Amino acid sequence: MTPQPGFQWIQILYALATLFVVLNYGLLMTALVQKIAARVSGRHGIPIWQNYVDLVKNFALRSQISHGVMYYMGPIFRLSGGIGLLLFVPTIYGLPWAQNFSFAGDLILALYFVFFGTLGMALGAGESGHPHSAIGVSRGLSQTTAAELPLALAVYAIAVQYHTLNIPQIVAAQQGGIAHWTLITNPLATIAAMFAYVGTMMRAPFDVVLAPQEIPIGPPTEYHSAYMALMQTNRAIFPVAKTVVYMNLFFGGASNWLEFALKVFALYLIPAIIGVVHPRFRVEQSIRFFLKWGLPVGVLAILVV
Amino acid sequence: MIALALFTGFALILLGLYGALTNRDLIRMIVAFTIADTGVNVVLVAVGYLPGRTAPILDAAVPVAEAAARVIDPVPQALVLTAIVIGLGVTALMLAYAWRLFRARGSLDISDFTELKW
Amino acid sequence: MRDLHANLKTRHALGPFEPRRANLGFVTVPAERLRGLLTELRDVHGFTHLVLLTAVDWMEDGLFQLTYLMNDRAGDRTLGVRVMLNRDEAVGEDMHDLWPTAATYQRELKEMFGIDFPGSPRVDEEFILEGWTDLPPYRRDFDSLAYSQQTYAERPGRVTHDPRAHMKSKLYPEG
Amino acid sequence: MKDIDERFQKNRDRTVPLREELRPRTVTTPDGQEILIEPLKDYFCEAAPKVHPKAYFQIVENFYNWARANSLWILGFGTGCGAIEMRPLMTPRFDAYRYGVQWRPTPRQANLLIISGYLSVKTLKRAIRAYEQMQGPKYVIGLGSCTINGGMYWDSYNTIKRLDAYLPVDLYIAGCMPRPEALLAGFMELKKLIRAGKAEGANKYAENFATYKAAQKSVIKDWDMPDYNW
Amino acid sequence: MVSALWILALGLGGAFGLGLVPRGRGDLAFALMLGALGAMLLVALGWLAVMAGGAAPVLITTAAAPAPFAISLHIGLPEAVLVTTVLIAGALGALALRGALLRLGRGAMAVLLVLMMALSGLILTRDIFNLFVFFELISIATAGLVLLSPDPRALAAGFKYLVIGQIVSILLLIGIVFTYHANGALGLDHIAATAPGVAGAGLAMFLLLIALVVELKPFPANGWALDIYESAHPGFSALFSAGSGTAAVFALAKVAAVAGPAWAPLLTGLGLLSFLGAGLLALRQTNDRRLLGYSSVGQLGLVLAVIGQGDVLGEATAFIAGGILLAHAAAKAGLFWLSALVPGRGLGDWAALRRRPILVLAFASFIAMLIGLPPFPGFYAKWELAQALVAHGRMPVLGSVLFGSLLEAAFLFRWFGRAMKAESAEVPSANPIDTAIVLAALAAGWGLGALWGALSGLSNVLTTIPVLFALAFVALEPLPARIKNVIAILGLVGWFVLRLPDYDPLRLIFAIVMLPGGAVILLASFTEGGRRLGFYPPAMLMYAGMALLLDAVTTFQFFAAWELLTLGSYFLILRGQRSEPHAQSYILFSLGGAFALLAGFALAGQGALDLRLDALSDIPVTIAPWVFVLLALGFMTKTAAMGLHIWLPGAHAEAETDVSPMVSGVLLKAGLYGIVILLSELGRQRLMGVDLVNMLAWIGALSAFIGAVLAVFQEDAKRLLAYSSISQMGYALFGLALFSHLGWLLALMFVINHYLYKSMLFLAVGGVYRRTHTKLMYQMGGLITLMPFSFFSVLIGIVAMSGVPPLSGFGGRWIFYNAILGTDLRLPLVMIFLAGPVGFLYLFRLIHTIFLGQLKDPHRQIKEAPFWMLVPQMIYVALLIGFAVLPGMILRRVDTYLGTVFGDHPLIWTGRAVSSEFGHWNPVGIMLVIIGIFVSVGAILLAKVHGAQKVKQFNIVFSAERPYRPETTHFAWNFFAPYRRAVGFLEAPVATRFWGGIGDALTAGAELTRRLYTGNGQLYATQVVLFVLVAWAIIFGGQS
Repeated sequence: MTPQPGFQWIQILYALATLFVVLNYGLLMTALVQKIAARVSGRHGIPIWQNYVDLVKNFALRSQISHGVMYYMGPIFRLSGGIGLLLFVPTIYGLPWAQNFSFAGDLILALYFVFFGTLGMALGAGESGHPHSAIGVSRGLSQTTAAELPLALAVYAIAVQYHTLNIPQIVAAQQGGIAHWTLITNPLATIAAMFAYVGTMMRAPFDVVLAPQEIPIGPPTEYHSAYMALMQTNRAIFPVAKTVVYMNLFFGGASNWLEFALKVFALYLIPAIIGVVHPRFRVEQSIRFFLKWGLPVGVLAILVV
Repeated sequence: MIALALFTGFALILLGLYGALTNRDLIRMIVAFTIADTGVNVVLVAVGYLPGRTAPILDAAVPVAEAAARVIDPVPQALVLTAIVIGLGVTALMLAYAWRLFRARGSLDISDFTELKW
Repeated sequence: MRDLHANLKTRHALGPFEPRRANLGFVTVPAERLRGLLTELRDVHGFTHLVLLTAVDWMEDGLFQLTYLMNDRAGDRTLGVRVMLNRDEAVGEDMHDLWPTAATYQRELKEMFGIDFPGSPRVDEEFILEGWTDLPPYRRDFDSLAYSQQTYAERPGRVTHDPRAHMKSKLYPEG
Repeated sequence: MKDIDERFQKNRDRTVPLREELRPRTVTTPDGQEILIEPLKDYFCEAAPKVHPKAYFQIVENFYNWARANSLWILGFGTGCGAIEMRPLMTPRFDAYRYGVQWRPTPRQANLLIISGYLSVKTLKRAIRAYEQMQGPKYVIGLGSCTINGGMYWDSYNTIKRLDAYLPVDLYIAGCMPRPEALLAGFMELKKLIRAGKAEGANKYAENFATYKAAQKSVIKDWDMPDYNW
Repeated sequence: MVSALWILALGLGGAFGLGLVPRGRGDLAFALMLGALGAMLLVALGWLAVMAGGAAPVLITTAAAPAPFAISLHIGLPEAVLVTTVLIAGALGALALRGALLRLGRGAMAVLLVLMMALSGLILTRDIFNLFVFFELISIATAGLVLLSPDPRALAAGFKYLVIGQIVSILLLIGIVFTYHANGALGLDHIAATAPGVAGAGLAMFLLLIALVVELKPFPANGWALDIYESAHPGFSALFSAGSGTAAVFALAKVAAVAGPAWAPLLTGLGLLSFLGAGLLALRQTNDRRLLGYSSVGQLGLVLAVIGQGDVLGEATAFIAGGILLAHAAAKAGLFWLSALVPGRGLGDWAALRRRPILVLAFASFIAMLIGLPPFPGFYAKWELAQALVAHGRMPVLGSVLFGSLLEAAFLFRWFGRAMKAESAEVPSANPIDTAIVLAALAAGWGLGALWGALSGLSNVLTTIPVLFALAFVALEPLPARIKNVIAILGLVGWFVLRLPDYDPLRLIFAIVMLPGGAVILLASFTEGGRRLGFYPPAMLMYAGMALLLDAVTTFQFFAAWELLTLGSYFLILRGQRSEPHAQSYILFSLGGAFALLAGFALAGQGALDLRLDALSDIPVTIAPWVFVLLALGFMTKTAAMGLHIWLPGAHAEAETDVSPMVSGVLLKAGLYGIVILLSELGRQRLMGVDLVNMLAWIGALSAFIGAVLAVFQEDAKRLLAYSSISQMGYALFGLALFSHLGWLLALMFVINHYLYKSMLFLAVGGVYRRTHTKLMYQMGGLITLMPFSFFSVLIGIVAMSGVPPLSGFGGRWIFYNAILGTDLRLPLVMIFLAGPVGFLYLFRLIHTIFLGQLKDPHRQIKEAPFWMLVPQMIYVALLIGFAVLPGMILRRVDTYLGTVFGDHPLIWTGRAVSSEFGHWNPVGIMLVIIGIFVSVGAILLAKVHGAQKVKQFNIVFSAERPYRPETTHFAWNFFAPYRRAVGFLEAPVATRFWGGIGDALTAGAELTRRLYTGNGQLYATQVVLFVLVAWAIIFGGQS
């Protein structure tokens, strides 16, 4: 394996540019998906720019409260987790300025950095002292343990398949048409990973973590104004960043921004579509679901690769 | 003759043991052990006995020079003497114990003295 | 029902039977006989269900009337047992050992009428009013309107019409 | 029969004692010391609300107001019959989402409180707590005649008759009960107020906090926490 | 040199001489008796000196006639040693009995002298009838001395004893006369020389032997003897056990030597039966002296078995049997004398000893002597015994001996633990003479330990510097704890610096964790004021064990070090407030594991007394897998692999605040070190088609997963951490079992990381415990503002542990992925993958329920943890961050070294970045990027919310309600309830049930067997007769 190229200062500007593109894309795309979901139920749905408005509104709130230091840190962790995940993974294959900070680490870094935001958020929510926050965290973590498992197995399977953990190399191996995508060359791993993907996107049937009618909104119950705005920003960036990882690993990556936009949108639509037609699982139900269906596929994937 | 003596001895031993293991009265047990002791002594003597010889006492009847051929083996006899002495001591001690037990507890039944167990 | 009344009348010093329907009637009993009667009704005659326990304020007579409405499911009949209490020192007998639900009714009566039921669980705690400082509001000497006017901010300009006159003038303006 | 007993005078002397769990108490620490716990002081923030200035540049404030107007997050708090009238707003028929209106489950994230009907004293207490926990700028809509002048509860011993005496109401929607269309119209009116910078209820509340609190406490006799519920 | 006959003559003469002392002059009589005993002892000591000098044994004839015509005595080294031992016991015993003797007068003193004379005679004589006479004398004297007891129950016991004595004497006499009949002689030397002439000689010999065996009070025909132990004066019981028992065993040994090897199996069998049976029965015993009686029975049984194994032990028999016998004599006499100082008779009444720490030391030493722990003679004896037995394929015997030792450890440590933990208002007797006697026994025990170490031909444990250093702390006990702490820290660091040049990088990793690592933890001990009695000696013993473990080059050194650290850590763990049952299960599992090691090393040695560790790789293929299994079992007991883990949670959780990190952060690494040695020497082994290394990987993965799941469901913070240790050790085991460069690198990284964050977390939680006095997490909450430093270290700890970048745990995960990509072992991976996020669950719970959430009333004014507890934590924080940014500091050296072991270089280090065949990892880059993003985002937020109103704990949106109380608002208990509903079945305590079932079966067996001893002397007599008959049927049944 060749040593990675080092760091140059210009990369910071490049990273900011990527961030800007992804942020806007995320804000619009999530609104669009919400609009689609509204149309499914016969509504008109939110305006496409609604996310921007909400963001501005939340930033513009005049009063704030604070529960303590970790409470401050929570949203910072959360957003840093999202941005970091985005920036540790090259966004566009072959586009030099969209390689971000991938010199720092490989796929494993991305895999484990996902937890960074979760951890910080959970801690921040914890310091608010609200029992619903704690309940939401308890549910979220419990569900994640089972949901992330198929992904870990799938990652192992494709790392063995491509004999690398380096994301650009994995994408490179998938170039040359849809037949080279992991989706086709290793369908088991892809299916296993999609279990994890659907399971961690916080949409029905796996959204008991937020459960707005039951434990107001789970971990972020106490968050508002600018804190909330940071988390909203993360809600725009993080799913996209995560989808980018999946896209790179299983769906041939993206070699230009258009392909990126289409693929991310298509992938993002999967949990959205599943979500609008399914009721909610309880936590133990979703854990059992992943252990019963996700795990065997993952195990098969690592056995046959 | 030897066989008879041996048989008698073993019979006494078994009788004594049986008595000691079945009688719950301390005194009876002691007596039974005395019987068994006697049996042991009989066996001891019987084992040392050689037919047709005389007692191992070196006197005019048995000159020293012929002793090895004419007297029976003196060792068991010596053993018996010692054993009898010791048996006497032990019996005396047991009787003393029985007496003190009776004085202390007012009973001579061995099954009454079971406060030490397990 | 009448048979039942005849059966119980002398033993429990019952008042006259007041039928309402074939399977519904009321009867009045002296306060000291109440427990015996209720127990017998529940255990012997099948009135296993306490439908409600409520009170009426006979202010002019200086009395509170408690009504225990009981239902016999199997026999499809309902009996209301009335007992009159002295309004000045209104103390009822605690019946929650016969029907646990009675405790809740008794709490309500304590709060709304001021009738005490010594021994009833949590009878002194707030029931639905929080921080109430005045007369129990269901007593007839408590004037709700006066209280409301003295307590809550009002928007000036509100006009109250006599419904009958108002509707008449609206519907038949020419008289 | 007369409507009112002229001689009736409400009892003005009695006060409500502090609830048991809020009374100061001594607690033994793990080290065996006795310490005094004053729940009201120790558990709750006692600061008074502040008046928050508008943005320095009017154009920024206008931009913010536009955003605020187009992002009305309602606290899902239903009182009285109006609670039922609000639900249809989420359905395809009325679809309030298209106006940037959505419901939030926690007061922290909401900025519009709709009092959707009569308020008993007990509920008023909750409504005030919820209102105070919202972050400014925040708006209050009173729904139906009960919130305006008491409506059919004009003589109730336990229901307030005029909401704006207790909370800074930005807008009333009249009717008994107003239909969802009326509510939508109300939202549009509120948006206009916000965009015009006239919906400053939060600041009004903070400015006149003492007055509001006095009015609230004249009704809620057991406001058993610091004045402002942060 | 005066004739050894003088020993007997002096005894008898003294006894008669006592008759001349006027009545009422008890003091004079006592002086005379002591004088006689002293004179006997002088003669014996003289002979001992001569014999130890290497003189040839001497045959002493009596009546001026050689053996066949007269009795002859024999004195060689064993006789001299034993006579001396017996007489010392007698002299000290006389002192212990002084009150009773003076009360009963000169007669009793005479009887004591006769007893000592008879015991000496029993040892010296070579004539079987003479044996009988001495036995009878002993019997009579014993019955007489039992009366010294103030306990009225002793009367009945004495009578029962006499009844059995009668039966034995009948058997013995018949045996003697028939032996004489068969061999024509009574002298042992002549019997041995003449071939058995007559049929029935076998029966005669049987009777002789079985009578002698019954004299040893064999299980199950021994109820009478136990009554004596329980009711006699403890001074006499000491004699009865240390003197009579010793002499009787020697008499039996003499006869057995004559009888020939044909009888060895019988003796072995009966001996083992006694050893096991007594151990079993003692499990349920509640009376201290009766317990000691059982222990005596067991120990004599063990010696009997050793004598029975004389054919394979050869020359070593004397060393082994002597070691056990002498250690037993010293320990048992000491314990009986101690029991005279203890007012109560229950096991818990020994708690009174705690008021005099020197007696606790004695108690602990005696117990270690009985079990055969280093540095006492029994330890060397057991080692050689195991070597010899295995060399001759006598695995079942070894198995029984080891199991019996485990039983013995079980009841003795149960007793010790209870004595250390029970409440007692009693004060032990402070009589200086009685104390001095006990201390004499203590000194004798330690002296014997040193002697046996020197004689063993192996490395002497007692002369190693670390052990001496640890023992020095016994002398330093009067100093203040803080001074001792300084010395201890200096010692650890000093030893590390001293040894530094000799460690290879692999050992260096472990050495860093164990020595300077231990010193850092000791910093936290500065919190403790006072003298902290009983902390430093065991702690330093444990560290000494670890230091020696790293230095060990032979199997014996390794094993000795292992036992030392086990023993030290046991005493440490026992110090915890409620740790008694957990310390008990810890010592049992540890000793079980140690015995597996012993068996494994013995198997590997194949008769060689000692084996270099690096020679393990040369052992034959046929036995290598078995050695592997045994050693792996031993080591996995220490790392608490799933199934062998049940001791860990309690032991780690209930230990003291600064002990928990020692036993968790440091001690567990000893097990890993063992596995490293095992794997590097033995490599891959297959047994019955199963790849054992893969098996280890499975066990590791299972431990990692189940340990994590169990940790999730704990309410006790320290227990949570303890289960987490099981999980982490599972990871490390898995890494080692991958048996590849990266796998080992992973495991070594875990060694360091686990040490850092687990020590830190235990200290942090310990600091919290110190302030809140609770370990239950749901009772805490909201401590973040009050204990910010503790919070910070827990935060860093859990980030590091969960593997989230940028802290050091991530490096572990990165290496882990690279390691597993090269392996074919895929299925256990699934469990490892499962374990990862589960770890996240329990860690979050730890930090959330303690530091976040609602602050409780009693904790409102709590202070931050003590300064000295924070110091090591902050050091760990610094190290964790440093290790995260610059992992190369340590890893690179190890990586290079592993390269020489495995012959590959999978990692390429360029600057501060690492890359492998699969991917790359730039720790500095990761750290900088994350800090950059974090600071930018933080700045944005701060700019916006800097004026936020700071609110308090009840200012939360609570559905517009007011929270009732903090307790009802803190969501903490059963935190992962949904997770429990989903995977709660994994919580089923399978291992606990299994081991508990074994324990229950044993105690139930003990309870049942105990019923044999009804207390009826007649029944006891019947049992003896039946015992003889059954033994006879077994021996001769096969022949007819």
